[in-house]
Amino acid sequence: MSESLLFLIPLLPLCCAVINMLFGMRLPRLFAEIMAVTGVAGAFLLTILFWGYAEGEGTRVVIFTWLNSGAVDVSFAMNFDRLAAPMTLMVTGVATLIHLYAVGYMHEEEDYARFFGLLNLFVFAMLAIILADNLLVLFLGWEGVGLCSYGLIGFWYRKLENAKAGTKAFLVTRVGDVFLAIALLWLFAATGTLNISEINAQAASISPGVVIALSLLLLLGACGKSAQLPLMTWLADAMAGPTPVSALIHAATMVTAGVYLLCRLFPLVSLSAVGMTAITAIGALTALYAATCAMAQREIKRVLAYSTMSQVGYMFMAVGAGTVTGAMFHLLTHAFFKAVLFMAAGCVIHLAGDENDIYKMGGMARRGPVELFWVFLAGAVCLAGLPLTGGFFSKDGILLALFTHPDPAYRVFWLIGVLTALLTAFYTFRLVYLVFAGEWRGTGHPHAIPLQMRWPLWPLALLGLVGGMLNLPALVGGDEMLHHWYGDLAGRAVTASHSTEWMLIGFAVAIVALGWFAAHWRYRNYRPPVENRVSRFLLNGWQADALVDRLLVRPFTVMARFCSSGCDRSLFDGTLEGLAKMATRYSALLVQLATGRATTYLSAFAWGFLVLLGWFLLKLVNGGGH
Amino acid sequence: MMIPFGHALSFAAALFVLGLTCVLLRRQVIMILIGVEIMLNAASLVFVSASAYWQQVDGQVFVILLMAITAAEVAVALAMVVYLWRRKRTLVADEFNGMSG
Amino acid sequence: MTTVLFYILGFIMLTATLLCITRRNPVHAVIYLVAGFFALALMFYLLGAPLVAAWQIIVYAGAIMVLFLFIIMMLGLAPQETPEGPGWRRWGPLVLLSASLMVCTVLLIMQDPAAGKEIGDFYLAPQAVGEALFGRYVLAVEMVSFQLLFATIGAYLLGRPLSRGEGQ
Amino acid sequence: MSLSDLLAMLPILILAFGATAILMAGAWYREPLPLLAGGIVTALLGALSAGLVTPPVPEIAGLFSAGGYARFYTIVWSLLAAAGLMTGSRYIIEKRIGAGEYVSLVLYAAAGMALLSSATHLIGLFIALETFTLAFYILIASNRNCALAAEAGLKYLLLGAVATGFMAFGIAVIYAASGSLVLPDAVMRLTAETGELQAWGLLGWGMILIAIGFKISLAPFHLWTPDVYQGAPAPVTGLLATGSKGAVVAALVGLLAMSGPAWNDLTDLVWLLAALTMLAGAFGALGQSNLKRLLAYSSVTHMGTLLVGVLCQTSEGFAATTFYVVVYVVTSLGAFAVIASLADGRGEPMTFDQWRGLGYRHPVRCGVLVLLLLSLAGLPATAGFMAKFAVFHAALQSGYIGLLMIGILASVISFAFYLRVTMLLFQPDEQASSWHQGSVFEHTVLAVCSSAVLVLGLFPGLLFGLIRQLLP
Amino acid sequence: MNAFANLPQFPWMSLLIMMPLCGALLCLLHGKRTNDCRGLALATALATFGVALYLFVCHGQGNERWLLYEDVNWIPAYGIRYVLAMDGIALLMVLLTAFMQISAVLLAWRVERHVGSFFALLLLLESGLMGIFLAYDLVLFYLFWEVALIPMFFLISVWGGEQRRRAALKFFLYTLVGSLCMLVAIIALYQINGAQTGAYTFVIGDLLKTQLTAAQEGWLFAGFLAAFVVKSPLVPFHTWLTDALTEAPAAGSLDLTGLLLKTGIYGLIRVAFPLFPNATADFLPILGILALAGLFHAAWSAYHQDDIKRLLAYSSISHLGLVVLGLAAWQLTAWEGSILLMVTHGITTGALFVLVALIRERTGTRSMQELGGLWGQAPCLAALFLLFSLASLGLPGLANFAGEILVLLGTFQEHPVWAVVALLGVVFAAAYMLRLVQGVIWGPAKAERTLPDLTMREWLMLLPMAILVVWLGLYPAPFLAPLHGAVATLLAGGLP
Repeated sequence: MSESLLFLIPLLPLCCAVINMLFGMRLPRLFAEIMAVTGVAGAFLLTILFWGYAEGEGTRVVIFTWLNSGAVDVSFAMNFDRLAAPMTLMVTGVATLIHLYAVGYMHEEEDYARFFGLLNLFVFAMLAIILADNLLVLFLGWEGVGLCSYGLIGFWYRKLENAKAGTKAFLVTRVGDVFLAIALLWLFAATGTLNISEINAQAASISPGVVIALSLLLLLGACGKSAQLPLMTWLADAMAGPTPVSALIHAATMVTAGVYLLCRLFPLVSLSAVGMTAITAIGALTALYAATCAMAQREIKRVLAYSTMSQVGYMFMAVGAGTVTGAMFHLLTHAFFKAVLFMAAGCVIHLAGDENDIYKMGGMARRGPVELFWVFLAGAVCLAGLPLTGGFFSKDGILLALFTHPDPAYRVFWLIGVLTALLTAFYTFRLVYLVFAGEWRGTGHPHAIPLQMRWPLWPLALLGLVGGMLNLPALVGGDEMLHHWYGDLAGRAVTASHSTEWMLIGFAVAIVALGWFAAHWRYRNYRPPVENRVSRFLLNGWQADALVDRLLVRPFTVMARFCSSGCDRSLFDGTLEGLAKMATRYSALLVQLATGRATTYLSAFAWGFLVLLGWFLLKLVNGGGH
Repeated sequence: MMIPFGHALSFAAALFVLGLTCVLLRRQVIMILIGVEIMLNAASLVFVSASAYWQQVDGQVFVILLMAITAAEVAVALAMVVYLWRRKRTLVADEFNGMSG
Repeated sequence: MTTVLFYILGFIMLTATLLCITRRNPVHAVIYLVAGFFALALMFYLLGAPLVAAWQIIVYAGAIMVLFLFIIMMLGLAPQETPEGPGWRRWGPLVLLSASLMVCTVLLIMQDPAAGKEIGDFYLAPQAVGEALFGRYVLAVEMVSFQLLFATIGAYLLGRPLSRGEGQ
Repeated sequence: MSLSDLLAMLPILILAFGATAILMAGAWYREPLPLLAGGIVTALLGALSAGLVTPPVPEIAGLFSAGGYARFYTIVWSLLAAAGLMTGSRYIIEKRIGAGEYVSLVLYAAAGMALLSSATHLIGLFIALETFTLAFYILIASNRNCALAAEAGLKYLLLGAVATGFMAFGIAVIYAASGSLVLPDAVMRLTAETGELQAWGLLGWGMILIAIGFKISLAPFHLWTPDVYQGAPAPVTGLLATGSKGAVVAALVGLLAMSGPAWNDLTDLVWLLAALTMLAGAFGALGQSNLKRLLAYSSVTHMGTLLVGVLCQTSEGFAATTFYVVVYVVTSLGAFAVIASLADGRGEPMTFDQWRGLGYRHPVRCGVLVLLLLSLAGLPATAGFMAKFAVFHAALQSGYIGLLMIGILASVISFAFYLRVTMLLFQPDEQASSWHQGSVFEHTVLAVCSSAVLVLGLFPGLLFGLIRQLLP
Repeated sequence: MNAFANLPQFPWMSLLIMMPLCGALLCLLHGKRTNDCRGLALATALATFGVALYLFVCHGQGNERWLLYEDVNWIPAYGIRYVLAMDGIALLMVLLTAFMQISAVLLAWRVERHVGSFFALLLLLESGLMGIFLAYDLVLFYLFWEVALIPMFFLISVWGGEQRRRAALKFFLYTLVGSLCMLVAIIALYQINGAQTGAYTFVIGDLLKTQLTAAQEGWLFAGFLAAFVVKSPLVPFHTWLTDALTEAPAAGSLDLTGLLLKTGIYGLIRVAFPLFPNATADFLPILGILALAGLFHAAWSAYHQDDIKRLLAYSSISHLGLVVLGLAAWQLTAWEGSILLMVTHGITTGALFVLVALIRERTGTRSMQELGGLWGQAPCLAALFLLFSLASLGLPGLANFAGEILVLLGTFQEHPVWAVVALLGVVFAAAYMLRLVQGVIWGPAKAERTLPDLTMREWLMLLPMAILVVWLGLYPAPFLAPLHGAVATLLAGGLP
């Protein structure tokens, strides 16, 4: 197969999306569903087929020119390289399974065409981000995923809250996008090109100050999409969307786009220590923040959303610590197990009769099909980082990288990471206990769970468990496959003495165990939730929304009212009205002169004559002077 | 006869202004017309004295023509006066103020 | 001698006119005006325009003023029917206006260098005037005749009695 | 008065004697239509003769010029008379006005205007002026069924008489100062010695300007205009607004063109008059709710603008003025012709209430009216624009920036009130009653006027070329 | 054959101006026969578009200064010539005009009152716009400039909404003041140039060589600016637009926002900047600031609106602010971006106005309070609404983004701060656009009415626009190609 066919990978989902959007409702439902799934599956297979092109320097394919004007010459081009390939594989693979799951999940939904169309479009946009050869195409995908998530969060638009949640997500991420766009403009100004690999090549030649600024801008951009502090408020609300959407967009793929962006431009970002530290700090803070919030959430999906946030925080830490491998490794494993968790959660909600509140669940282990419990548990242990699971290895790698970082400040971040791990373990098992243990506390009637919703869970669960194989540390006889695959893209190689590593591993195990015991002790048998200020504070995500509202939204609306009513209505229009009124007043005065009496007109003559004479006299008197 | 030209003109001007005053002060159409006659006579005085000053005939010619024209004008004007009187039984100019603004 | 006479006549004329414009009774006013015109005619004569003087008396005093008088009589505009209520609120400013006009014009006229020049002796025989009229200015005369013709038309159009339906 | 003189004044003779002839005929024969036709033919003949017969002598009896300029205006006023008769046709028939008298008066007035535009002698000037003024005294009041007409007649008469007084005295003073009544000398000699006007010159000019100010209604001598325009029957108003003003402006241009250095002492006076007039007209019109009064005030504004052109004292300025006069005559006449054509038993549509929604009852004529109004406002592609353009250009060339700005302001305001009328016309109004359908004559006039407005707007070169040759 | 070799080039541009004019006259004459008028208008619009398309295809790719040039002596008395000149920019604007006009005619299909006059005015407007975009003699330019006002004035004042008369008068007078200032400046420039060269002319190309003192140049530039800034419109001279757009009939507001606004900016590009380079150089910073101010002011005001049409009006102002910003940057990429953005904005906002009109027809309201849940009721309508809204908030892959990003890339080269601030404005655009979408198509259906979805005619209007929006978003190259030469020339002739 010729390399020029690479463009089929993103094109396939795109075509299916377009067809679904335009004609979906006129096609038979089954056809639409099959097309949606095959579109993504096809991309998956193609990725495997084309795998070879990714090796070495990768393969560039220019499709056609997009914009050319003066110095700007941007074309739709994709770069299928070592960094992109695994990500592509993951995205298409996970997406395929989630599509299958969605077929089952949405089987009662009327408006399926829009759903699958957007879902496919999302996959395309995601692939555009991954495969982008230049920043503009990346930006296209970047906005594209934002759009799809907007459309899918607000999928059930009849409830205005959903639409609002979508809008919120779009706007908040858009704020991040602005920073990305600024970075884009600046990079173009600095390097004269938008091509990613060229930028990375020229990175060294950019003045350090600019590099710092750029890396911070990129970081902020990434924060927007990846729901990191301070742009994290949208993710929890995004759970208003259908569960497959949460699984695909808000767990496995889109939220990790920020990480991928930073890895893409790692050669640039890594040049500024400040930037790296900032990235780590943001990651660490987010991880902690999200974990604390997750502990107090009541809705199952919100718990998972916050956990996602916190895991992505780990990935940021990894990037900050300079190991691309670590970041991507965690990204992959996280994608698997978080997808599983969400899909399983979807099943749980189905079983609980569309009940979201974990305090109104319980006893799901017996109530539902037994494998559901095991699958969920698999995901949970990965999340909690139980030894030998994928999550364990990836997270451990990151902590190790932090611990061994030359800069001592990173120890602090390491500590935060460890603390977060503890919390993670705690809230994960809290979730498991509250949902599956004990008695059924809910009221809703369970829906049947169709087959398509069950079996896509297995492969993902399995992948999550054995995901560690991807990059098994040498310590336990692994060959660090991923690290070698990335080669020069992998960033800093983490090296530490075996003793340190063992020590850290032991420590991590202890942490996990501690968390588990705490949860076990607290939630083994059900106790109603405690309502206190702390829990409420955490429940509302540290009142972030209120803060944003007070700091940004209200001033904005006030300003809007001022501009519209204050300036336009009162000032500008007022002035015009005033002028018009003045004119009419003058005309009224003039019209009064014409009294209709001939004598008035005659005396006007006389007065005019008098003025004339007086003026002549003055003229002569003055004129007589010279 | 030795009169400064200025004085002759001054007389005329005074006469003219008197005529104008009549036009301004009186509200009866006829009196206003009489005022106009006075103004015209002032003009003829100027003409005559000018033609004397310049030793020319033109001024006097103008005066004679002026008289004829005045006669014509007065004919029409007085016809108008009669017409108005018949319509409204008044000759006070200000009574005719049906239009204004 | 004639000079003095000229000034005397001038003042007579002005006084007569002044009286004319201040009479409440139009008939009196016209009479005074005629008197003024006589004075004016004499001034014309002194200024060497016998023909004009004659015409002044014949046409102005004799025809035009009589016409006025005739109309006034016809319409019976007795003083009591013509309320010329002085009302200083209306007269005041106007009188002021005319006074200042008077002053200004006279001042202006005296400003001119030519004002000092003297009018020499001059006598123009009627014959010369007639020659001018029917020589160079014959066209003007013709026009004036047209003017008179159409004036009569106008007088007829306007002055004819109102027929039914008119005058409302 | 030789034969050549008579030949030179053939158009005038045609008009004047035609007028008399029709007058006589009218005395015996009271069928209006033939008389009208005769009048129209006479007027057209006059125009034709003025256009075709080249005068053997440059000057007629030392009173009137027979030059191109004079002939040009003779043509214009003759045609105007024809148009006036056409627009007046239905009016005199319905109001049972003696056709003979009406026709003859109009023709007579036209003759007067033609003479005035070509006067080269103060006597000629004065008599010509009196000629058509007298005709208008009668025409304005000719509608004996209407009180307003009588009132208008009175007002015009009184003020006109006073203006005549000023005119006569002004001429007299100028004669006293210069010792001549022949036009170039009369004004040239005023500044003979010193190069600047002495007191008498100033006084004379001032009084003449006042008289002219009355005729072409310059502020503050414009107050009579709206009343008279409203009261007079629309056909007469059409003539009054166009002919009497145009002829006087033409004479003024002739006068000033010859005035030489005297001019410099008068510029700021004229400047003031122009500025006052433009503003007074514009603001006055803004407050009107009666179309005829509005047109009256708008004519005041136009006269102000014209005065700007006159003020420039350059060939540019005179060309612009002449062009402006022609355009204004055509446009304004058309506007009043529309009103006349709509008049019926109820009289003429005047108040805005009567005009509201009329655009749907009489689309064509209201369309024409809109076109004419826009031309008056000076919208490009209409003649009005080219006229304004020419005047503004002349003003800018002579450096009258301030006056230009005032002109701009005035034309913005005038756009405001013209557009108000157009909106009024097309404002949906169910109880808008329909008016008279108009006669063939009137429709002809409208057709001619509107097409002229468009042609002059798009190809003004024709007229400009002619004017450039004619200027004194 | 040689006989034909030296024939003068066929007057394509005059054809572009005359065809709509004749169509207008015919419509006026056949005012009674409604259907004939509709057909006639549509035919005219299509034919004009055909000619424009032909020019784009056959003459569009040339590299010489003028793709087409026509020159006839018109008013020799003042040296006024009938000069039409087409470069890439003009070509693009002409194409846009012809294209939008088709939709306008189709949109006016539903007009009941005085159909003939309505279409006549629409076509007259089109020919006026063509004239503005093509005229190369200042008087001719001014003529078309004013002629284009009149039809719009009548469209608003006769067929408009509640406040139509007020809005129409405001629109006309406001713009008139500007254009009269321009007239004075034109005459003055003519005078000065004539005095210098002795050859009095209004042809822009010849006036370029005029020697002006700084003061003269400043004043004259101000005169032209008055016209263009009001028309563009730059804040704070924009209040006429919101009223006019809100009150105008659907087709009118389509033309107003899609085309008439562009004339102001076009005038800057074609007349003001080339004629007065020094003054331009001094003024550019102010222009940039004004543009930014407008961008934000309008975005904020838009966010506060409840009437959809008014909101869109403000969004237009905001977008044009960005366009002007691009011009102020005085940089090739930015300029090409600006011109492209003019075109794309014309299409997207125009389409949005069409949709608003359709929504108004169906629901009888334009208030977001009373709208909502449109997706459930008329999915295709809603989908298109969403599409164009996204395009207008600058989603990559759709039309506006192409222009915006070029503007920003170019501007950042010269004035990084401006670009950054403008980017913030882009977020605001998202804010009010999403608010609009949320208010109109999402949420529960306010009134339980079943709305008819798009009819055939409406598809005909919107589908080409939709396709074009995507095309321009993904492959604007063919539309950028004609610009390169023209913009390069203008910039080269520009600042000292």
